[in-house]
Amino acid sequence: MRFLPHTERDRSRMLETIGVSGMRDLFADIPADLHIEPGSLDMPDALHEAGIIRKFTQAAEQNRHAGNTRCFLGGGTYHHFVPAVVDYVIGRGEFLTAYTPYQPEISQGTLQALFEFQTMIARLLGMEVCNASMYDAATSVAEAALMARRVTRRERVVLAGSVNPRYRTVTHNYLSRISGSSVDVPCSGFATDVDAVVEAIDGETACVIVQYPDFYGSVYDLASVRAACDAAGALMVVAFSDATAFALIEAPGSLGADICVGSGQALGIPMGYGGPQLGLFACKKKHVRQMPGRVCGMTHDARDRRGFVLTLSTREQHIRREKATSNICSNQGLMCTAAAAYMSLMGDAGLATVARRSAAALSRLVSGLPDHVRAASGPRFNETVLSFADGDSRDHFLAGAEGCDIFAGIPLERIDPKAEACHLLVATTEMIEAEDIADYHAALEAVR
Amino acid sequence: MRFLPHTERDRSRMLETIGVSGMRDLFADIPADLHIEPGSLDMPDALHEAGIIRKFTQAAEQNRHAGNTRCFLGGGTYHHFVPAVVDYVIGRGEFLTAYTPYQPEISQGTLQALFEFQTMIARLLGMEVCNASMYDAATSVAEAALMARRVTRRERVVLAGSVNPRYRTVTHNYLSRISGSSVDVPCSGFATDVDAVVEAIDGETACVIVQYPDFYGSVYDLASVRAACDAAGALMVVAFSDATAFALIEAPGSLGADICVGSGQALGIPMGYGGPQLGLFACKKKHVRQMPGRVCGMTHDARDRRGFVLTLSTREQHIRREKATSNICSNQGLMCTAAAAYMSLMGDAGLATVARRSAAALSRLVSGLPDHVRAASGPRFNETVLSFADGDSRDHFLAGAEGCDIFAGIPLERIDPKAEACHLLVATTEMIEAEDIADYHAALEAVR
Amino acid sequence: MSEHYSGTHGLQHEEPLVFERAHEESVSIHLPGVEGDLPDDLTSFARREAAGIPGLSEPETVRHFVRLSQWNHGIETGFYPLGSCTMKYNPRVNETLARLPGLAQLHPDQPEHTVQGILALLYELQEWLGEIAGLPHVTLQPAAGAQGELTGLMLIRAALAAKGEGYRTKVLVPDSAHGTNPASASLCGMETVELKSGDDGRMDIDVLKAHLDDDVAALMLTNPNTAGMFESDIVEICRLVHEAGGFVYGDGANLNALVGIAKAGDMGIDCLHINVHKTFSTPHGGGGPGGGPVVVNETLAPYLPVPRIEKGDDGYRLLHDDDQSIGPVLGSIGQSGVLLRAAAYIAAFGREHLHKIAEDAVLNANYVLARLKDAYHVPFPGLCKHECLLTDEIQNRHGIKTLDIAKRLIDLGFHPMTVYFPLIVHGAMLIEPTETESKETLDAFCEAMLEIAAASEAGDTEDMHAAPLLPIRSRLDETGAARKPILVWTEEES
Amino acid sequence: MSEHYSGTHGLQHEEPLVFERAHEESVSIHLPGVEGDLPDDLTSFARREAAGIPGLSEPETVRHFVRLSQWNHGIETGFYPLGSCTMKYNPRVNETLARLPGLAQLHPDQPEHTVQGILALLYELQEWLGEIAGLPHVTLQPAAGAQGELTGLMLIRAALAAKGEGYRTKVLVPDSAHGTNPASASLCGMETVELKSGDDGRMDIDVLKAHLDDDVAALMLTNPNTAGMFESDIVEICRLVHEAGGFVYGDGANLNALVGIAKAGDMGIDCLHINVHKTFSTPHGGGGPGGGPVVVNETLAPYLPVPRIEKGDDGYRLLHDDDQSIGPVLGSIGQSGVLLRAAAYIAAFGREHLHKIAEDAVLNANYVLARLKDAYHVPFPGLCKHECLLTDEIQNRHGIKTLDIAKRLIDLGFHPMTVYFPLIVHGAMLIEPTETESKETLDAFCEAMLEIAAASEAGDTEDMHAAPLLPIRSRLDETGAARKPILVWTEEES
Ligand SMILES: Cc1ncc(COP(=O)(O)O)c(C=O)c1O
Ligand SMILES: Cc1ncc(COP(=O)(O)O)c(C=O)c1O
Repeated sequence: MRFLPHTERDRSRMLETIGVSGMRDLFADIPADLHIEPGSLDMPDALHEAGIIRKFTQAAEQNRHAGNTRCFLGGGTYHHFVPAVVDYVIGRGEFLTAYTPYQPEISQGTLQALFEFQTMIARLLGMEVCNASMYDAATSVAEAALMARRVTRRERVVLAGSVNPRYRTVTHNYLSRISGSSVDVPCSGFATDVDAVVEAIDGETACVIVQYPDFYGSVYDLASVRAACDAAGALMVVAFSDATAFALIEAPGSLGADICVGSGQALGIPMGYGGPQLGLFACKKKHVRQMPGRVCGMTHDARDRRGFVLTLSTREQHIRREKATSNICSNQGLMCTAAAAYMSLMGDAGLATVARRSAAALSRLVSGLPDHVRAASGPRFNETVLSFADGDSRDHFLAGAEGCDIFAGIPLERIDPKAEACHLLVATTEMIEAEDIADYHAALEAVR
Repeated sequence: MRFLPHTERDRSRMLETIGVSGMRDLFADIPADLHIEPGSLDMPDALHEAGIIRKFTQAAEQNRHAGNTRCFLGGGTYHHFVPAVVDYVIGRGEFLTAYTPYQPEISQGTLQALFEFQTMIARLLGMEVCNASMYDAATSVAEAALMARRVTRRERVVLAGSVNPRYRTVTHNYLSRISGSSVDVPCSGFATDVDAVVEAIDGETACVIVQYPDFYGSVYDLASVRAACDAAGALMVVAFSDATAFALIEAPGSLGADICVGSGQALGIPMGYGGPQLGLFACKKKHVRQMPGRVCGMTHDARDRRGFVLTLSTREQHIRREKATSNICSNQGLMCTAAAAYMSLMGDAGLATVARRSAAALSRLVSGLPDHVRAASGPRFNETVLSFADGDSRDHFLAGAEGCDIFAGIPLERIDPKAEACHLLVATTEMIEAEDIADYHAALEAVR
Repeated sequence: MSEHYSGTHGLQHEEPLVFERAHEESVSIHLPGVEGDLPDDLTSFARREAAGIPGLSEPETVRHFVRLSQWNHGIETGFYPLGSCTMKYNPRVNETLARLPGLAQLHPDQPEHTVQGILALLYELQEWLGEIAGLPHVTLQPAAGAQGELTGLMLIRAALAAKGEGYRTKVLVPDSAHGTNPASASLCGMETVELKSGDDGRMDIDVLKAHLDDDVAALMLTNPNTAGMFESDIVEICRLVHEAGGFVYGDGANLNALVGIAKAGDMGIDCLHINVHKTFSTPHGGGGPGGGPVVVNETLAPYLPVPRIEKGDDGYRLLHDDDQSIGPVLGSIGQSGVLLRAAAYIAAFGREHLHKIAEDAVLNANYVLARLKDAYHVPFPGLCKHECLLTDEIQNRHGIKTLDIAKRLIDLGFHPMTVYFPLIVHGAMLIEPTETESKETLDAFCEAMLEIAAASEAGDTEDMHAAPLLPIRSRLDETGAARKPILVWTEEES
Repeated sequence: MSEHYSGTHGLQHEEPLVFERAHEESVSIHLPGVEGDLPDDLTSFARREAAGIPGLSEPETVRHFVRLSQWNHGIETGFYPLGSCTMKYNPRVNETLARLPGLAQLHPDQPEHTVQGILALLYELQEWLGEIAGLPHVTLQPAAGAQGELTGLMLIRAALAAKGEGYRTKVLVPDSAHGTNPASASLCGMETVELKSGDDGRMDIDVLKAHLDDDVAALMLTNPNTAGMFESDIVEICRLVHEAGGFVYGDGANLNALVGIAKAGDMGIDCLHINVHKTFSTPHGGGGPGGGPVVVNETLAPYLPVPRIEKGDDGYRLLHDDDQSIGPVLGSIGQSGVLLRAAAYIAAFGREHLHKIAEDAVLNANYVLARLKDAYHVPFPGLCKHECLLTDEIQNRHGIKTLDIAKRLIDLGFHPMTVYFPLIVHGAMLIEPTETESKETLDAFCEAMLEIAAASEAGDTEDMHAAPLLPIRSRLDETGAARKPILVWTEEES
C-alpha cells in the first residue's frame, strides 16, 4: 500500500521490539467479540491511483460546472474569479499540511498569514478586530448571537427576516436549546423592513441581526437600526454574504456594527459545492474577550524579533472547556490564507473593480428585462429577485436557460421555504460578461 | 499589468535617479527609425487571467487526449501512468523557478536530485555514468554518434535501420555538415538484421548504433554486435525509447554498451504533444570527459559536509566554446527531477510491474488478433507492427476504432516514410486494461 | 547534529508584512466582467475611504507567500507526532481531484440533475463511513469534530424529547476528554459532569455508576481515550448508560486506532463523529478546514440534519425538509471539498487494506512507547493504541519540563508531540506517529528523545532551556501577546 | 541583518540521499494494467539482477523531495539577477494551463483532426513571435537557444548552398558572445573567427570589415550584446555583412530589451532564435526545459525544419516532408508544453502592454546601474539595456574578488548576478533584474551591493571570504569534484 512505508520485515522487527508476537496482539485490549475479520468490511476493493483519478474524473464529468456554464446563482455563494496564485499558495505543503500553529516558532508562516488576513478583513469590514475564521457565514451569525448575549447578558435575539434564511435557521437551531428567545422580523417586497426591525428591538434585546446587503441584494440605510440599538443598549450585528461588496459600499463598521459576520467565500475560494467555505467574524475591540474562535496576535521572540502567536486562548474550549466562548476547534484556517493571498493580489482597486462589475452586471441584467418578468425594486448590490407570473413560466424559463448553458437563478423557495414558487434569486459577478447577459435576455424572450 | 510591480510613481522616481526624463530616453541608443510605435504590434489585446484560462480550456477541449481515450500509440512516446506526486514535486517553485545550479550553496536541492537521477538512470541502464540530460532521444543519439567519433577519432557512423527513423534523421542531420559518413543498415521483417549490422562495421567505424528493443519493439541478441565492435575497435551505442523496459529485460550496460542513449519520457513525464521530453545519455566512465551535457558530482563543502556541484565543465561550451563536446546549454533539468521522483516512488518492483504489464498487454493484444491482421513475428517488448491487407482496410479500422475512443496505432509511414501504407505501429503500457484490448479486438472484428 | 536527525538550517528569508511591502497605489489587476460605473442608486451608499488592502503585483504576492510558507513545519517537511491530531500524509492526488472543475466549481444550489456525479461520490462516502463505524445512518454536514459533537448531542436531545424525556440534560464527560466535549455540551444547553478517570487512565466504572441517574442524557467518551488507552469495558459502559436511559456519544477523533479492526456500533455506541481531517487524511491547512460527519444508529437516524443526500430511482437528490430533523447546523451540505478527499483516501485502501491503517498506526505508537518507556515516565503502562502518553516526571528532577523537551525537539528537526494534554497527568506528552511514518523516522525521533533524556540526566540542559535556536524565531512572548493583544496591524505598530 | 535585506535563516532539514532512505525491499505500489507474467519469448532476455532503484512509499518520497526543494533559491523565493538569463516571474496560471489533460496528455502522433486545439495555439504563437521579431517565418522545433543557433546556421548553410556558395563556412563571432555561439558553429561544420570588441563594449566596425571576405557565411551577434549594450551600428553592420554575401544570425537571448520596442527584422537580421524560457517566462526548472524557436526572413524560410504547422481550409496540419527543408533537428515538433506557457505569457500582455516588458526591464537595469556606478567599476559607461555590467576592479584593490561579492550576496538573501561573463572584462558581474522585480527589491539589492563595497573599502572583508555562511552548505570543493569525479552513488561513497 503506497501510503504505508513499512515493509513486512520492518513490521516484524518492530513487533519484536515491542515484545509481542503478532499484529493481533497489539489489539488484545479490545474484547475478542468486537474484533472484525480483517478485510471483511463491505467496501469496494482498493483502487490504484489511476483508478481513483478515473473514478473522480468520470464523476466530475457528470456534473455541469461554472467553468462551462454561465452562473447567475448566489444566495450566499458566488462565482467570483479565483487567480491561480491563490490555489498555488494554499497547495504548498507547508501551508496545506500544517496543523493549527500550536508551536509558533515553526509556524510563523501560517501565523503571519493569519495576522495579515485579520488585518485585511478588519479593514475591509471597517471593524477593529477579527478572528481567524468560523466554519461559514451561517455559523458565524449564530456565534454572533451567542456572543452578543454574553456581552449584554441579555437573552433575546432579533433577526431581520431579510437575513439569509439559512443563516437564520442555523442561528435559531444554535439558540433553541439554551434559554432565551430568538425572533424573526418579517420583511417586505424582498427588502429589509427597517421600521419593523427597529420596532422589534426592546430592552431585553441582546442584539439585532441584519444583513447588509440583505439576502435579496437590497442596500438600505442602517442608521435607524443603529440608533434603536443605542437606545435599547442592544448590539447591532451586521451579516453579509459577499464580502467584496465593501470595496464599493460603506463598510458595516463605519455604519456602526458592533459585530460583523458573514462569508469570505467571495475572497478567492471556489464555490466547492458548499464547502470548504469561510466564516468571517469581526467585532469591536472592547468585546474581543467574548469573541469566539482562534485569533492571532503580534508579539516578539526571545531575541526581540517580531513574531506571531495564537492568543487570547483563555476564551477557548481547550482551556475553558464548558465555559468557553465557543466549542470551535478546527476552523477554516487554510481559507484564511487563501483570502489573504487573494486580497493581496487584488488590493483596494481590484476589489473595487470586482464589486463594481458585479453590480454593473446586475444593473444591465435588470434594465434589459422583458416586461413579463419583474425585478424587485430599490437599490441592489449584485443580487435581486425576479418574479414571474407563475411557477410554470419560471420553471420553463429555467429549463430553457439551462439548455443554453445558463444557470439562471435559484428558485427562491429552495432557500426560503415560505416563498411563493414563482421567484428567482439572481446574482451576478465579474465572471458574467455582457454577452452572457444578452443570452440571458434572449432566453427570457424565448419563453415569453 | 499584474506581472509588473511598478506603479507610475515608482517609474518616475527611478527615471529621476537614472537622470533621464522619460522612458523613451532609455532607448536613445536605438536608432530612431528602428523604434516602433508602442502598442502597434499586430497582436490581440491583452487577456485577463480568466480570459486566458477560457482560451486555453476551449483549445484543450477541442483535442482528444489519453485521459478520455485508450492510447495504443508509441513510436518513442508512451502513455505510462504519472503519479500526482511527480507533478507536485516539479511544480514547487523552488525546483520549477530555479536556474541551472551555478551557485551550488543555494542549489543543493536541484543538485542532489540530479545526482540521484544520474545514479538511478545509470543503475537502470546498467551503465557507469550518466549526464543530467539531453533534449530528447533523437538528439541523444546524434550526440552519441558525435561522442563516439571523438573517443575513437574515427568518422564513420553505422546506424541499424531498426533505429527509430526520427532518431536516424536527426542524427544524419547533425552529422551531415561535418566530415565523415553515416550509413543506415536496412532491416528486415520489422526487426533488426543483426548480421547486416555486423557486416557494416569496419575498421573506420567510430560506432554502430542499434536500438534495443528496436523501433518495432523487437528484442534480440546483441552479442554478435558487441563482438564485431570489439573486433573493429568501434563503440557500441545502444538506443532505446522506453526506459521502463530495463526493469524487465537485461540492461544495455550488461550487454556491453559503451554509450547508451534514449528517452526518459516513460519515467514520469506526460506525453505533452512531443515535449518537454527527456533525453538520457549514459556511458562508460573512461569516456566521461568526452560526454556532452551537464553532469553533477559529489563533493564536500568548506565544513566538510557532503554536497553536490556541476562538474567536468571544462567539456562545456561556456568554457571550451568552439571546442566543447556539445553546444547544449539549457537542457531538460526539471524532467530529471521528475524522473527521479517517479523512480523513487516506483522502485525496482514498481518499474518491473510497469514493464511486465506493458509487455503482457501486448501479448494479449497480439494473441487475440483476428486473422485478417498479422503481427510482426519474434519477441517484442511493448510495441509491434500490425499489417493489414491494404491501406484502405487499415484506415477504415483506424477510423472505426477512433469512434470507440481508441487510438489504435500510428500509420507506420508517418514515422518511417519508406514504409508501405498498410502497417500500424502499436504500443501498450500499464494504462491499457484487459477491457481496452477486448474493445480493440472488437473494433478489428467490426471491419473484418 | 547527529546522523539521526535532520536538524534545521537556513535558506529562508525575513519577510515583512504584506502591508509593509505595499506600494502607495495598488498595482492594476486586469479582470473580466461588465464595465460600468457604480449604479446610480448605489452612489449614496458608496464607501468613502478605501479599506487599505495592499494590492501587490503577482510576482510580489507569490514571493511573499512562498517565503512565509517556508517558515512552517508541515507533514510534508517532517514528522508531526501531535497526539490526538492524527497528522498523517495527505495524498497529493487528492488535491488534484478536489480541484477538478467538475467538482470544485459547483454552486450548492445548482439543480440536482446537474450534480449527480458529486452526489454519487458523497453518498458512497456516507455508506463507507457507516460501514466502518457500524452505525449506518450518516450526515456529512458538520464542519468539524466539534460541530459533530454539537450535532450528535442535538440528535440525542431530539430522541429524548421524542420519548418525553426532554428533562435529561446531564452529560457525563471523563476528565481526560477533549475540551470540545464539555464546550459542545454547554452550547447544546446541557450540563457537563466530569468523571474522574481511574488509575489506569481508563474510565472508572464505579465513578460512572455513581453518576448515572435520571437526568443523564448522555455519556461522551473517546475510545481509545486521549491517553491512548482502549476502554476495554466499553460494552459494559454502554450497557450501563443505556440501562440508565442515556445515550453514548462517541468522540471519533481517535478512530485511527480502530478502522477495520472494530466497530463503534458493535461496542454499543449510539452516535459517533468522525474527524475526516484526522482519520481520513484531509489536510489540516494550518487550522482547518476539517469535516465532522456523524454516524448514528436506527434510534437517532430520524433526527439527522437536513439537507440529506438520498438515493432514488432517478438518481440522487437533496432532501431539504423533514419534520423530525433537528434542521441544518451549517449553511450548506458540508465541507464537500474536504469530504471528497476523505473518500479518495478510503478508496485507495479499500476493503483489503483499510485495517492496515489502524494496524500500522498502533504498531508505530507501541514501538515508540517500547523504545522510550525506560527513559520517560509512562503513567499508564501496557499496550497503547494509536498514540502513547509519557510525562516529564523523570526529567523534572533535573529542571527539565515538557515544554523544554518540546522546544528542544524542534532544534533536532521534529515537530513536538501534543503537550500538557490530556489534563489527567502532569506534564503530558502525547505522541501519535500515525501509519504513514517509516521505522526510520520513528527511530530518529526516539533517538532524539533518548538524547534529550540523557542530556537531562547529565545536567546538560542549557540548550534545552534556550531552545529552539535554529528556526527563524526563538520562543515567543505569549504572555505579552495575551496581555495587550495586537490583532491587526496599524502603521504605529511597525 | 539590516532591515534592507532578508538574509537567510533556518527551518530546513538535512536529508540523506534517496538510496540511504531506501528499505531492503521496495514498498509495493499499486498499479493499473493487465496482470501477466513475463511473456515466454522474453524470458531468455530477462534482467538478471535488479537495478537498485529505491522504491520508497509516497509519504517518504514527498518529504524527501520537498526537503530538497527547500535547499534551492528560486525566482519565487528571491531576487535572481543572473545576467543573460532573464530570470523573471513565471506565472502560476501558466502551470495550470500547460497541465490541462487536453494539452498535456496528447500523443505527438495522434491524428491531426484530434489535436486542432493545440495546433491552433501553437500556430498563433508562431505568428506572434514572427510579428514581435519582424521575421515572419517561424519554426518552434528547437529545444533551446543553442539548438536554435544550430538550426539557424543550418538554414544559412542551406541558403548558401542553394546559391552555390556552399564553400562559405566562416562564422564571425564577437569575443563577447555566449559560448553556445562558437560551439553551435563547430557543430554545424563551420569555423569560428572571433571579433575583438571595441573599447565601448560594442562591435568594432573596422574589425568586422577586416574579416568580411568571400568565406564568410554569417555573423552571429547578440543585440543588445552580453555587456548589455545595444549595437547602435546594427543597421550598418547588417548592411556590411550582406554586402559581403553573408547572413546575420541574431542570438535572441537578450530579446527582453527589445520586445515591442524594435524589431530584429527591421535591423537587417536574417534569422533569430528566441529563448522563450528567458523572454517569455517559461520556468527554468533548474536547467531546463527551454524552447528556442527560430524566426527568419523570406530568404531562409524555404529551408525551415519539418514538421511544420500549416493552416489550411480544413484546419491545421503538420507538414512532415519538404524537399527544401533542412529536415528535423529534434524528434518532435518542439517543446510543446514550454511553448504553450510562452503563448500564455504573451497573451497576458497583448498588443497594448508587450512593450512594457522591455521598458521596465531596461528601466530596472539602468536604475541598478545608476545606483551602483559610483561604488563599482563600470567598464562601458552610458545607457545599458536590460542588464548592466560591473567589474570588481575597485574591490580588487582590497583583495575582494567578484566571487567573494557573489557569495556574500547569498548571505544577504540574494542570488548572485552572472559572474565572470562576458569574458571581455576582468571580473565581470552582469546584473539582469528583469521587468517583474519591484523597486523595493532593487533598492534592497543595491543597498546590499553598496554595503559590500563599503565593507570592502573598510577592509571589513572576513565575512566575504568565508561567505556564504547561512545556507545549508558553505563553499563547495569544485576542484576536487572535477579532479576525481563521483557521478553516481555507490555504497562505498557513503
Ligand atoms: C479528542 C478530540 N475530540 C474532538 C476534537 C475536535 O475536533 P475538531 O477540531 O475537528 O473540531 C479533537 C481535535 O483536536 C480531538 O482531539
Ligand atoms: C547570450 C546567450 N546565447 C545563447 C544562450 C543559450 O541558450 P539556451 O540555454 O537556451 O540553449 C544563452 C543562455 O544562457 C545566452 O545567454
